[in-house]
Amino acid sequence: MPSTITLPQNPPPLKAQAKDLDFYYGDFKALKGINMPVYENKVTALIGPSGCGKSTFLRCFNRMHDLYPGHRYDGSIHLHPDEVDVLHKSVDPIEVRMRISMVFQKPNPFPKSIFENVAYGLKVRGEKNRTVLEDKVEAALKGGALWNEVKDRLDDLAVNLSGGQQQRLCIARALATDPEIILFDEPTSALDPIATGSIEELVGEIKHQVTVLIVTHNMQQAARVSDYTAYMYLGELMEFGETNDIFMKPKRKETEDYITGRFG
Amino acid sequence: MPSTITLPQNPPPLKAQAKDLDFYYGDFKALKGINMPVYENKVTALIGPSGCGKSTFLRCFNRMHDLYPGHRYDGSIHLHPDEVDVLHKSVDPIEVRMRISMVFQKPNPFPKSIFENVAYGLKVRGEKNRTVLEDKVEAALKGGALWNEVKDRLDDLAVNLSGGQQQRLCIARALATDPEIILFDEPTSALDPIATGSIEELVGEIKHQVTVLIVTHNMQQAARVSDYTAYMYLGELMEFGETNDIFMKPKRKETEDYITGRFG
Amino acid sequence: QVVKIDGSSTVFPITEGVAEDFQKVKKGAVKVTVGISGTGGGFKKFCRGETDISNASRPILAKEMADCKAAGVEYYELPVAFDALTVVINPRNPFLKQITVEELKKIWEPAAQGKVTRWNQVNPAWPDAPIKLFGAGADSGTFDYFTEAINGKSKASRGDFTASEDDNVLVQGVSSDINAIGYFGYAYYAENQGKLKALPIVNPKGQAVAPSEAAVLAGTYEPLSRPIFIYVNAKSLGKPEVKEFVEYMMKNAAKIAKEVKYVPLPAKAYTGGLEHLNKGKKGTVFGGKNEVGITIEELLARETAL
Amino acid sequence: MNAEKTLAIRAIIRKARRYDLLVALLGLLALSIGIFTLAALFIDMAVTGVPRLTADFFLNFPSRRPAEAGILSSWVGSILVMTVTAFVAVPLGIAGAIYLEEYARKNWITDVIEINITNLAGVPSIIYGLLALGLFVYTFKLGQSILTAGLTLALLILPIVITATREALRSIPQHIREAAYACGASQWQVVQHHLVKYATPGILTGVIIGMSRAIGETAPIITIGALTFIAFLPPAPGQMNIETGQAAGLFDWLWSPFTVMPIQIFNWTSRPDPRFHENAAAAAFVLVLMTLSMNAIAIWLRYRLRKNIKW
Amino acid sequence: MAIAPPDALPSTATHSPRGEARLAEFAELKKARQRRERLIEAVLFLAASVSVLTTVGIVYILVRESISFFSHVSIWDFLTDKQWTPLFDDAHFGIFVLMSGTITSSLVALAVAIPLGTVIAIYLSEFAGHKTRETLKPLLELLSGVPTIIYGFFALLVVTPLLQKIFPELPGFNVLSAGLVMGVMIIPYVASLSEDAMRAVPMSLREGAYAMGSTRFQTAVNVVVPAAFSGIASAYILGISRAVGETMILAVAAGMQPTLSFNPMEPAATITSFIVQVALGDLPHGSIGYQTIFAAGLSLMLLTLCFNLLGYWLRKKYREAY
Ligand SMILES: Nc1ncnc2c1ncn2[C@@H]1O[C@H](COP(=O)(O)OP(=O)(O)OP(=O)(O)O)[C@@H](O)[C@H]1O
Ligand SMILES: Nc1ncnc2c1ncn2[C@@H]1O[C@H](COP(=O)(O)OP(=O)(O)OP(=O)(O)O)[C@@H](O)[C@H]1O
Ligand SMILES: [Mg+2]
Ligand SMILES: [Mg+2]
Ligand SMILES: O=P([O-])([O-])[O-]
Repeated sequence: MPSTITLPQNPPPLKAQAKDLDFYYGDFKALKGINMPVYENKVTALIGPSGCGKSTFLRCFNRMHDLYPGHRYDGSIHLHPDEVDVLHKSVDPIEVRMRISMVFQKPNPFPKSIFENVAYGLKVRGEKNRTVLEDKVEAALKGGALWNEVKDRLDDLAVNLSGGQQQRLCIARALATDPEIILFDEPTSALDPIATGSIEELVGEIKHQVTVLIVTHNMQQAARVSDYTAYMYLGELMEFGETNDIFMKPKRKETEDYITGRFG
Repeated sequence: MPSTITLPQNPPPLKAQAKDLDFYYGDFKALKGINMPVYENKVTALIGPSGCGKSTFLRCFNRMHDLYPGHRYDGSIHLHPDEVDVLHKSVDPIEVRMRISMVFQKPNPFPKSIFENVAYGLKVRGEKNRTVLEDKVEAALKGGALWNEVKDRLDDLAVNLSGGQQQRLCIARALATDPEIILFDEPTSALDPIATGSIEELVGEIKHQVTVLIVTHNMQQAARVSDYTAYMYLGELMEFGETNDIFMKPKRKETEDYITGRFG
Repeated sequence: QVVKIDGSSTVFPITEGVAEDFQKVKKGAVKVTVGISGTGGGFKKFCRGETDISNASRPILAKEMADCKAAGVEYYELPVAFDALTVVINPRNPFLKQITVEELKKIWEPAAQGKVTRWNQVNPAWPDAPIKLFGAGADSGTFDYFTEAINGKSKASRGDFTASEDDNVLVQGVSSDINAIGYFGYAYYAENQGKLKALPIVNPKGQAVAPSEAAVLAGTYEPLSRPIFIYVNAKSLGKPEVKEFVEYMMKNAAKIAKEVKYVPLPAKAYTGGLEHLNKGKKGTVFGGKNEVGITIEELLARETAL
Repeated sequence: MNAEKTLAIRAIIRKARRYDLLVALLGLLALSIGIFTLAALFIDMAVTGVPRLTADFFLNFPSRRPAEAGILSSWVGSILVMTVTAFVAVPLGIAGAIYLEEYARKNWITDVIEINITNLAGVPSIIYGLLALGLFVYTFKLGQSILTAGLTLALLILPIVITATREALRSIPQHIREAAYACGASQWQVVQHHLVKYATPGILTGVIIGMSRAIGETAPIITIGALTFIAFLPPAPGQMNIETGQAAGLFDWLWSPFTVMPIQIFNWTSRPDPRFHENAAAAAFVLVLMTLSMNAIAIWLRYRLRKNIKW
Repeated sequence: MAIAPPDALPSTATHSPRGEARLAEFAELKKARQRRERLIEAVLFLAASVSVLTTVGIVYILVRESISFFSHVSIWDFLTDKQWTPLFDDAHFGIFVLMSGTITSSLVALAVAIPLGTVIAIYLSEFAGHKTRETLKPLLELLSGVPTIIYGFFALLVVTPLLQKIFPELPGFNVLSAGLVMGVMIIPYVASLSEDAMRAVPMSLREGAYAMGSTRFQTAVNVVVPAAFSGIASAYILGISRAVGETMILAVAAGMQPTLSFNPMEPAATITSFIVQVALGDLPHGSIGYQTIFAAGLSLMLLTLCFNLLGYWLRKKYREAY
């Protein structure tokens, strides 16, 4: 079944584009021929029922699947402007991950200090100069709306922060290295409504400097934070379009059913 | 702050009643002076933001807290018709649990066969007769809307069922012993919408034979399945009343804010 | 029906051989256990009446006699073979042809500890090479005998040498080190002649004699020849299986001693032993002292005098 | 992204990747040192020992004649000692672990037990030998019997069994316990119907690993004073004694003198005649096969039984 | 529709007559069950206390014999004498001589086991594929299943001659060879436990590191090892206890020469090898020689106790924080 893709009238510049993307967990085909644009400095939400392949799709962008044996890609994801295919065998996944950061469902700070957590990506990139590190960490923590809460205890262990703070720390960590895209996989599902609110706000802010791809279960969240929405079902991209259109006048009955909760 | 409790015009018979219930996790007071009726053969939903004490309250009913040192009750929960206080020191928590079953957030079947899972509660009650067991297991599985799917593989391991099936199995396990009340703690939060739908349907059916108390994060769910709703906040019962009233014309601003998602 | 034997590790191979054959002859009706807890450890149990027979690589000492007496244990002393303590060196050693007791003493006396570490300190004619020492474990009868014979006092020795209860360890050590010298029972040398060289010892008469059966029999391998014994609890001898075992042992000890590379006594020594048993001649002929350099002749003379 | 930046990143990655390669190589090297040692050990023993592995070798008592000597008394001894060890250590260990994991309240007594068990796991085996010598042999007067050896080794492996059982119990998720309690089970029923059953793979692995350690233990057995020439088997229950005409009691064998495989090996290696060293190698080969197969069984069980238990 | 305050709830007497009756009934039932459960608990408690009794037994035996030992030998001499010749005519009881052997051999062993074990653990947990790990780890674990006496002869008959090809001066008995083999024997303890600890680090943490662009090595060193630190520390401590307590390898291959030296190229006696050596010999129960092994055992016990307490403290301090 072909996807219903409604491109915007005046499309913003492309940041990435999935082309005929298939994905296999061993013998199980989890993604089926996905074609989808990602626009620069916009927030694109991936929605769909549990198990439809949202996380799977998201994790293709930074080659996270390479960590596990038997996971296989087919097709391509082109990254603009240089149009490199991040899934291509000759492309180093580490290089991809240096350009595309990720924030996970459960906050996963490293068992290190707050400072070290944020500085980590920079260190991996070979940055050793302490002042540079300090400046960038500060900027990232400010970007992650966490600076005021932690500026006096940068050397405390990150695991002692509250869940919401940890998640913002993870966002700061992802921001610190100036990535081109940040992937969010249900970043608020482990958080309470207040922490959720602050993360949503944050996503709205960072999109001015970085392209965002976010998986969420929460329709309201998708509606609130995203510019474009993709509805997936059983490994296929059913419908893609501007968020307002998808939520107000979906083209497909399945999308509408899902969004209004009349699913199944 | 006193709770706003709206009793129905013609209240159905009481099944249980919490009176001045306080609860402590060590020094932390998680429930504060809760007074709430539970009506027979009705579904009562507990809603409220994360951490407000819904699970804590629910787990008082079957003395689940007794498993952990330092957890302390104060006040009483009277069970009708015999009006015994289930929290009273002289009451054996095992007796209480035999009368009040529970279904958990994450399906938690024992790593045993489907049959043994359902039969377990009966075995604990000393039932050894194989035919009696078989009959009751069949009845419970039918009650749990699972019989048709598993009748040919009762000896298979329960953990090989899908998540939704496992949860229905857990409901069957809870039903098998003919409890007076069943407690549900976010029974669908780990499930996909389809499985969720079938569990909700099931709750609607079993309330004809048993009183149901259900914790949920999902407003729609509370609205769909329950007859009465209690809104909790920071360990207190804020408002209790018929579900329609709570959702349509809540008496308190906090309740309304929470329900409409304008919380925080 | 258990015959309990314990004691010296030196005597063990002989007793074990006898026990093995004896149990075969008796078709399993009698069980014999042979333990190794050393001569002293053996006597300790023996004098508490815990064992029927005690293996000993030296005569019973005054203290042990007193213990036995206190517990009312009487015993027969039966010599079963002779052992030649052998001083061994690495076969590739180019300069050692023989050694005197004085030289051995210089090497092994307590005062040598940490000081005498090179061969030329012992004898200026020898090269300036390190001495590597290997010796019997400090709790063995062999150690007691060697120190008494060489250093003049039992248990007086330097401490900085490789000591082992397991003589193979010593064989291994000496055979892998060109500067090594060590000592242990003849049997271990006999089985490892290819890897070791036995150093002839200058005896009190001034002859350099290498250890051998003939030399022991002739009484020329001195002062390092020593008799080894079993002691039999007189009360246990009342038990038919013990009596039978001892008689069997006296008849077969010579053969088995030879088999396990000890020097058997002349036949009359064994018949003499049996005679003591039959005539009830209990006790020791050594008066509670360990004696050094006793020959077979002297031993037999004393035994008949009992 | 501009090309310059790409090149810079690539250079950094290339440098970082070198360590990957280095560690992988070091890891393989280290592993092969271990595995090469194991192979060398095994081949060394096999080459010297295997020619001696005839049926007679297993059915003969030790002998002063190397060609006739066998390991009958020692393998029977090992098995009997292991039996005692298992009968003592397994129930005690499981019960102790259940107490600590499921019953013990958090107070100083359990803290003491806890520290104590970790500490015992690190106590050298020779110390257990000293304990056995002072306590079982001289104080309780159990003698140098199968019982003494079995008890000694049981104490030695008790921490292993306890720790393995606790690990296994701990890996059972709390929600399984809650589910069982919610069905109205009492604490003991939860333990009996659920915890012990689900912990079985872990417990079994621990027991087998403990036993395979015990079967190779030499030092504590030496300390209690074994190393004896034994050319007979302990009395089987009901076995007639030819001379007295009495049948042996059900537990008489417990009091019997014994020898075990490692002691036999030690004994043979310390003999002058080099042909005994071949016997020792053969016996060592058998012993290593015994322990290795026990370990292999443990590993196999771990994978088999765990398959059926998921949460 | 009425808005009611809480006290307007249908009232039920806290102790209605029916409630009272049932309460009494319940109390009976509860008592009966509790009696049964208490009995079971008592039995289980007894089982758990066996381990404490074992320790008490060990301490009692060691201390009892050591007390009579120290009535003959002053503690000062015990700690400061530079010779250990307890069974000689001129007896010296300088435990430090044996300690030096124990320490030297342990250091050699740990110098092998800790780096190799750690590298293996990192390799298995972070680099090797699933199949490789599942085959290599059990294989490696078999190393710890080989009886140590067999390692002893392996060190003496195979490793020492090999080492002598490299160091012709090396005596036939030496700490080096015994220590190296002991190290290999300890590798699986260190590797296996460290690997378990590293495996237990949740994948989410690793994903976090990889998502930042880390290599495997960086992930291992920066994230996995710190997160698993307390488990790795326990593995090291167990390795140390093993090394300090190892007996037969040293008894067979290290030469039992009690000299105060830390040179691994020389033979040495350790506390453990002294104990077996004496146990093999003819020490009569109750003699001073017999007591020395308990005094030596006590020293050994105290030594391992220090390490174990250190391990306990490390575990407490660095509980896994993920
Ligand atoms: N590691 C894996 N191995 C095999 N199958 C997998 C694996 N991970 C996911 N799947 C399967 O792939 C499909 C897509 O999974 P995915 O996690 O992408 O779903 P999702 O849309 O993110 O769901 P959710 O909302 O529950 O996170 C599912 O059917 C899932 O069962
Ligand atoms: N075992 C515990 N020890 C101490 N505090 C606890 C414990 N369990 C819960 N709490 C605290 O008690 C309060 C109520 O928790 P509870 O789990 O009942 O909330 P909830 O309403 O069920 O939340 P959720 O919707 O997240 O499940 C929270 O502040 C929580 O942090
Ligand atoms: Mg997902
Ligand atoms: Mg909850
Ligand atoms: O065992 P010993 O003969 O040396 O006492």
